Amino acid sequence: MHEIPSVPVTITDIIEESPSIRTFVFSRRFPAEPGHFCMVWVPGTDEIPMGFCAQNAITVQKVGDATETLFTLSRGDEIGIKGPLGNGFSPTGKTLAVGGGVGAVPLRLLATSGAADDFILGARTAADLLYREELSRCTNLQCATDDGTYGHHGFVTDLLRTADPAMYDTICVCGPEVMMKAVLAILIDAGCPEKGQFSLHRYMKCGVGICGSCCIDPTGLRVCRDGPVFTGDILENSELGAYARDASGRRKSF
Amino acid sequence: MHEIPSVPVTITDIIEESPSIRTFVFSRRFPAEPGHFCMVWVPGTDEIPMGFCAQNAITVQKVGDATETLFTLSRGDEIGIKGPLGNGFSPTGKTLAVGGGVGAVPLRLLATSGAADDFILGARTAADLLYREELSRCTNLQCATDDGTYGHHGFVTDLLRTADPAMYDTICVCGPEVMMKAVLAILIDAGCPEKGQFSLHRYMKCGVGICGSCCIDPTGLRVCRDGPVFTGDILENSELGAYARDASGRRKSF
Amino acid sequence: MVTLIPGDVTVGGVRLQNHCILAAGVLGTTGASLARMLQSGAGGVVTKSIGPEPKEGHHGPCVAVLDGAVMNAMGLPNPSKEFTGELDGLRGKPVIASIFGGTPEEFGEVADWFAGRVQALELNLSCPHAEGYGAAVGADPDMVEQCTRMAKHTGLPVWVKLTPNVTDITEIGLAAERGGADAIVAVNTVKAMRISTHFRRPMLGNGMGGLSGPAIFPVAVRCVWELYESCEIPIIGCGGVSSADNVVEMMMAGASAVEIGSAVVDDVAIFRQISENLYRQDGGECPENIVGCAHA
Amino acid sequence: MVTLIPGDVTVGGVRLQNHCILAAGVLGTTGASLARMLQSGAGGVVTKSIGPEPKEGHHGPCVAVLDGAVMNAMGLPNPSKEFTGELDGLRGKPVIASIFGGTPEEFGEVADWFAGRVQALELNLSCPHAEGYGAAVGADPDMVEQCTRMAKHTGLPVWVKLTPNVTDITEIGLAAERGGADAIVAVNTVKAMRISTHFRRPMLGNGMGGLSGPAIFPVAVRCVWELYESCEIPIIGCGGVSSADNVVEMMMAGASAVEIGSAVVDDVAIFRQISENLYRQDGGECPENIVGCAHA
Ligand SMILES: Cc1cc2nc3c(=O)[nH]c(=O)nc-3n(C[C@H](O)[C@H](O)[C@H](O)COP(=O)(O)OP(=O)(O)OC[C@H]3O[C@@H](n4cnc5c(N)ncnc54)[C@H](O)[C@@H]3O)c2cc1C
Ligand SMILES: Cc1cc2nc3c(=O)[nH]c(=O)nc-3n(C[C@H](O)[C@H](O)[C@H](O)COP(=O)(O)OP(=O)(O)OC[C@H]3O[C@@H](n4cnc5c(N)ncnc54)[C@H](O)[C@@H]3O)c2cc1C
Ligand SMILES: Cc1cc2nc3c(=O)[nH]c(=O)nc-3n(C[C@H](O)[C@H](O)[C@H](O)COP(=O)(O)O)c2cc1C
Ligand SMILES: Cc1cc2nc3c(=O)[nH]c(=O)nc-3n(C[C@H](O)[C@H](O)[C@H](O)COP(=O)(O)O)c2cc1C
Ligand code: FES
Ligand code: FES
Repeated sequence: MHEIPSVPVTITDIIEESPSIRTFVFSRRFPAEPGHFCMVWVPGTDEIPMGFCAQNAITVQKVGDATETLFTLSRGDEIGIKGPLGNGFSPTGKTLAVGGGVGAVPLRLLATSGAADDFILGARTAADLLYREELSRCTNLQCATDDGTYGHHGFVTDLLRTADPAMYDTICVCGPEVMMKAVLAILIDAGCPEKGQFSLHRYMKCGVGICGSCCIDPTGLRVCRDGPVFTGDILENSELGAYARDASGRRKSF
Repeated sequence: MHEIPSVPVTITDIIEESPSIRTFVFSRRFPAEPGHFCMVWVPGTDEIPMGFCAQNAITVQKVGDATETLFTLSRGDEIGIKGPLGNGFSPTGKTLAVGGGVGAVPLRLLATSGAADDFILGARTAADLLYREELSRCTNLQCATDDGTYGHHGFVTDLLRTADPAMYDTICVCGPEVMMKAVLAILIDAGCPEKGQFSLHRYMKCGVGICGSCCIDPTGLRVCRDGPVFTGDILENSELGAYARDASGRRKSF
Repeated sequence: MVTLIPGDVTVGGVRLQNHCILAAGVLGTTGASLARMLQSGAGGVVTKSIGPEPKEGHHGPCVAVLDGAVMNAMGLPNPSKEFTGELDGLRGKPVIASIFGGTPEEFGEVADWFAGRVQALELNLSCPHAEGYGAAVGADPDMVEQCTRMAKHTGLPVWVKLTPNVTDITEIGLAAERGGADAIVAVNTVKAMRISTHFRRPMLGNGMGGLSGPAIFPVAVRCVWELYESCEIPIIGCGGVSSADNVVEMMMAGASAVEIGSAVVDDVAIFRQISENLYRQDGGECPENIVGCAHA
Repeated sequence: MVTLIPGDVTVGGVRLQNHCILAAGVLGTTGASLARMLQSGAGGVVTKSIGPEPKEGHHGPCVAVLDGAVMNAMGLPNPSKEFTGELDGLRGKPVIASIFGGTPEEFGEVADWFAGRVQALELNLSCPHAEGYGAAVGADPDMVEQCTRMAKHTGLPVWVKLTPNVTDITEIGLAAERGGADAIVAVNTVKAMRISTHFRRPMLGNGMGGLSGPAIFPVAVRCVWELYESCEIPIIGCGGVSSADNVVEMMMAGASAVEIGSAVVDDVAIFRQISENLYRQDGGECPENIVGCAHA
């Protein structure tokens, strides 16, 4: 049993991606591969899971206590990073990335590492389209916004349907649960759920595979350790899109 | 901090060297170099230090509880061996070994490893001359007995004096404390105490350098870890030959 | 190495598939996870500790993985009564419900939810980092006796899990025995703390935590030994077990079975791995001859 | 890493050369060995525990070196009064005599032998494997208070070394404080056992032993933390310290200095090594600002 340290890092840059989303660049690179995440220790507040958007950065959406405290930090402040954790994506062949909202975070590292050929990026509105310019440089990027302020007026699933899943060997997906559920449905229809690699979010208390708070039904697999990335065939008939457990372990429907 | 295990070994052979001295050969070789020792666990009785006379053998003189229990063991019985421990001899150039009584034990491994050119072996009486035949095969052996039943009638020191210490680069010594003290005196007289490498015996409780029961005056060096082998210059004006501490730490004069 | 003849074992009123049980609070939050651990070779599984009210647990960090140890302060997060639903798919399986409360009455209340749903109850009288629960109750022999007695009303076998953080663990073991316990589980985590020198604050959100994993194995073996010398009921050894030889060592100290928690950090397949090394049809010894044999 | 400004420190009435003291019973059997440890960089040294009668100690094996831990059952071997002779060459040096007894009177008797010969006394009220001594006395607050008071009659500063093997260590710390202790040393070894599965008997001759080394560091930090929250007198942290960062961590938990024992197994030059990493004239912080700072 070897130490999994929470490594102190200094925030060297903060990029305002949108009013409620910021990227924190830190002083140290971690050997993170696309889809890996870390547990971010916000001293005095909490430790929460965040995907690596780069080997030295995370992108955070403000949603509650810990993320709010993160938003009060400035350059020079310090946080603890425990990671890289999880299994990550394992793309092979022609690869499509499908990201929605902050789900774009782990896919960015996939794209910048050169593993994603095409990218479908969705958000509520134009201002929330994460990393748009950067992604357009390293992938063939298509966008969708719910309100039509940029790209396709509608959902990423509309674009996916026209893209024809059969063309791809791997489809890496991360985004809101309903979106991922819809993408999975498309892949099942197309007869290739196993091509889909879905990065899941579940309530994580330990991040290292011991506590059991992130386990999904019906397999009992741990999102933090056996995941966060699972192929679509494993997620068929799973809790995906139906419910998730909260901090106490109670089921909450989506 | 890594485990220093007491490895169970099976006794495969017992050689009666004399009525009160037996060699126990065991089922496993240890990477012992000349002068290394081990802590021998005699389950239910005690754990005591013994030199390696070979990488898979110890030679034991019956003197008390634990050694008596050892003498009750037969082939197929098991003991625990923790080792190799200690620093061992570090002979260079022309090497003489001087052994008295069971002090011959660690010198045997020196001789069989080819490191000893000449060997002076002493004992009370002919029957107690340990490993005589074997040593005569791999070294130029001279013997001395107190009672004159074999070789020189007198002490090993008599032979050493005629041998001229100046001829040797290294003189490895192990035997009764008074003998070692006398050898040291000869080397000091000859102006080369540093050529002498003396393997000491002190009461050892841990064998790994933590408890302090084997420390010698005035350096405070640990016989079990910094020793058991010390050069003569370090032992000049030491407790060697004067006193040693018992199990409780009280000084006992020789 | 000493190996055992394989086969079912019955300990403390529960028929187990082998001697190694998943410890409470480790991968025991959902029914699916418990089922997975049974499929991956656990001889039985203990649930996350369930209490009278839902709890979210402490703020993070909740777990620190150290060299040769794990430190946690989860804070007993649990969905309370709702958890019984998790067990629907596990009827008849060797599942033990871990429960806790602040009073004997609360223990009784929670115990009742599980009647008919599990093979036994394990009373968590030992969590070292939850105010008013766990060890706060479990260091008091009278309370232990009363809580045990209350849980026994369910008719289920009752296992009492002890804290090592007491002056004399045998006093608590004897209290459990008096209360009618069917087995003792020894031990829960050792009260501990680490501080991040960089951040100048404890590594865990809660400050204090409980130490588990290889570092506490010698402490757990000692507790099992002491209890075996003074109690009559079977003992289930827990704390730092991570190899087949560790299982045998616990048994020689007096354990009839063991629980394993932290070792899943190294490998979730630990139960299968241990079984492969622990059991031999040929050359394996009769487990009954091993239990407590080092006391001879 | 946090570093400290070098310089002498005075803790519990003793002026030390640095913050790291050789722990009792480790390389402390002879005056020469103690002198060697001072020369190799120890800030102060504690002797082997000395009692009212000479003792040979337990049968071997007395020490087992494990992965990340040491387990010992020496059985308090000591030459008794004769030991005072060992200290002749150490007048004026930062030497602390560790003493033990079975009663307050015995503590008083042994304490008297050391008046004028050492800088302070450390009461071993905590050895977990000596019948009738050590923790057998040290788990009882009244006894601890009385023993402390008796030792204080010598006029020497008195440090009281506590056992972690109690339900509430602060109770014992407060008893020492009431008895007039000048400092608390926390902690002695954790009661433990390992069994050789091959030989089917405990690895130590005595059966039970005390665990020390890195494995108990989180337990020791916790004890120091708890004592710092409840006691006024300085605390000397002991248990598993093996690096400069460990020293800082103990200090942040509330220790004014530390004792180091088992780490000498890896390297007898550990004190020099730690000092080299711990102290910086430039960039070092004031030790007083570090002690207890994690409680903020
Ligand atoms: C593998 C993984 C990767 C993630 N990557 C990112 C990312 O790159 N960017 C990003 O903005 N968010 C990411 N999240 C979500 C992020 O962890 C939560 O938004 C964050 O924990 C909220 O913490 P809070 O204290 O601010 O919110 P709270 O007020 O505590 O809770 C708000 C909501 O956040 C979620 N949440 C809270 N704590 C946790 C937790 N410990 N584990 C999981 N979810 C929690 C719950 O849904 C909760 O209802 C990721 C989650 C997971 C599991
Ligand atoms: C480095 C070293 C190497 C040794 N090599 C050999 C060897 O190769 N062959 C051999 O016969 N003897 C050797 N000895 C001596 C041997 O350790 C003792 O004879 C043995 O420990 C006696 O144990 P006992 O229980 O039979 O005797 P006891 O009845 O316990 O005591 C008899 C005497 O043996 C000595 N002794 C006892 N216990 C110890 C101990 N733990 N450490 C050191 N001395 C002890 C004491 O002088 C004691 O007075 C060696 C000693 C040391 C330190
Ligand atoms: C993350 C974690 C959560 C735990 N939760 C509980 C719990 O809810 N109830 C309980 O009785 N013990 C709990 N424990 C203690 C374990 O069941 C076990 O007693 C302890 O970890 C020692 O065993 P191990 O070294 O094999 O992990 C928990 C331990 C860990 C590491
Ligand atoms: C071999 C050995 C002997 C010890 N003897 C004593 C002793 O005589 N008196 C005492 O108070 N503590 C004794 N201890 C305990 C240590 O002083 C210390 O409290 C303990 O080992 C924890 O510190 P460490 O982890 O740095 O070793 C001994 C420890 C060891 C390993
Ligand atoms: S968060 Fe603990 S097991 Fe996944
Ligand atoms: S025998 Fe313990 S230090 Fe040498």
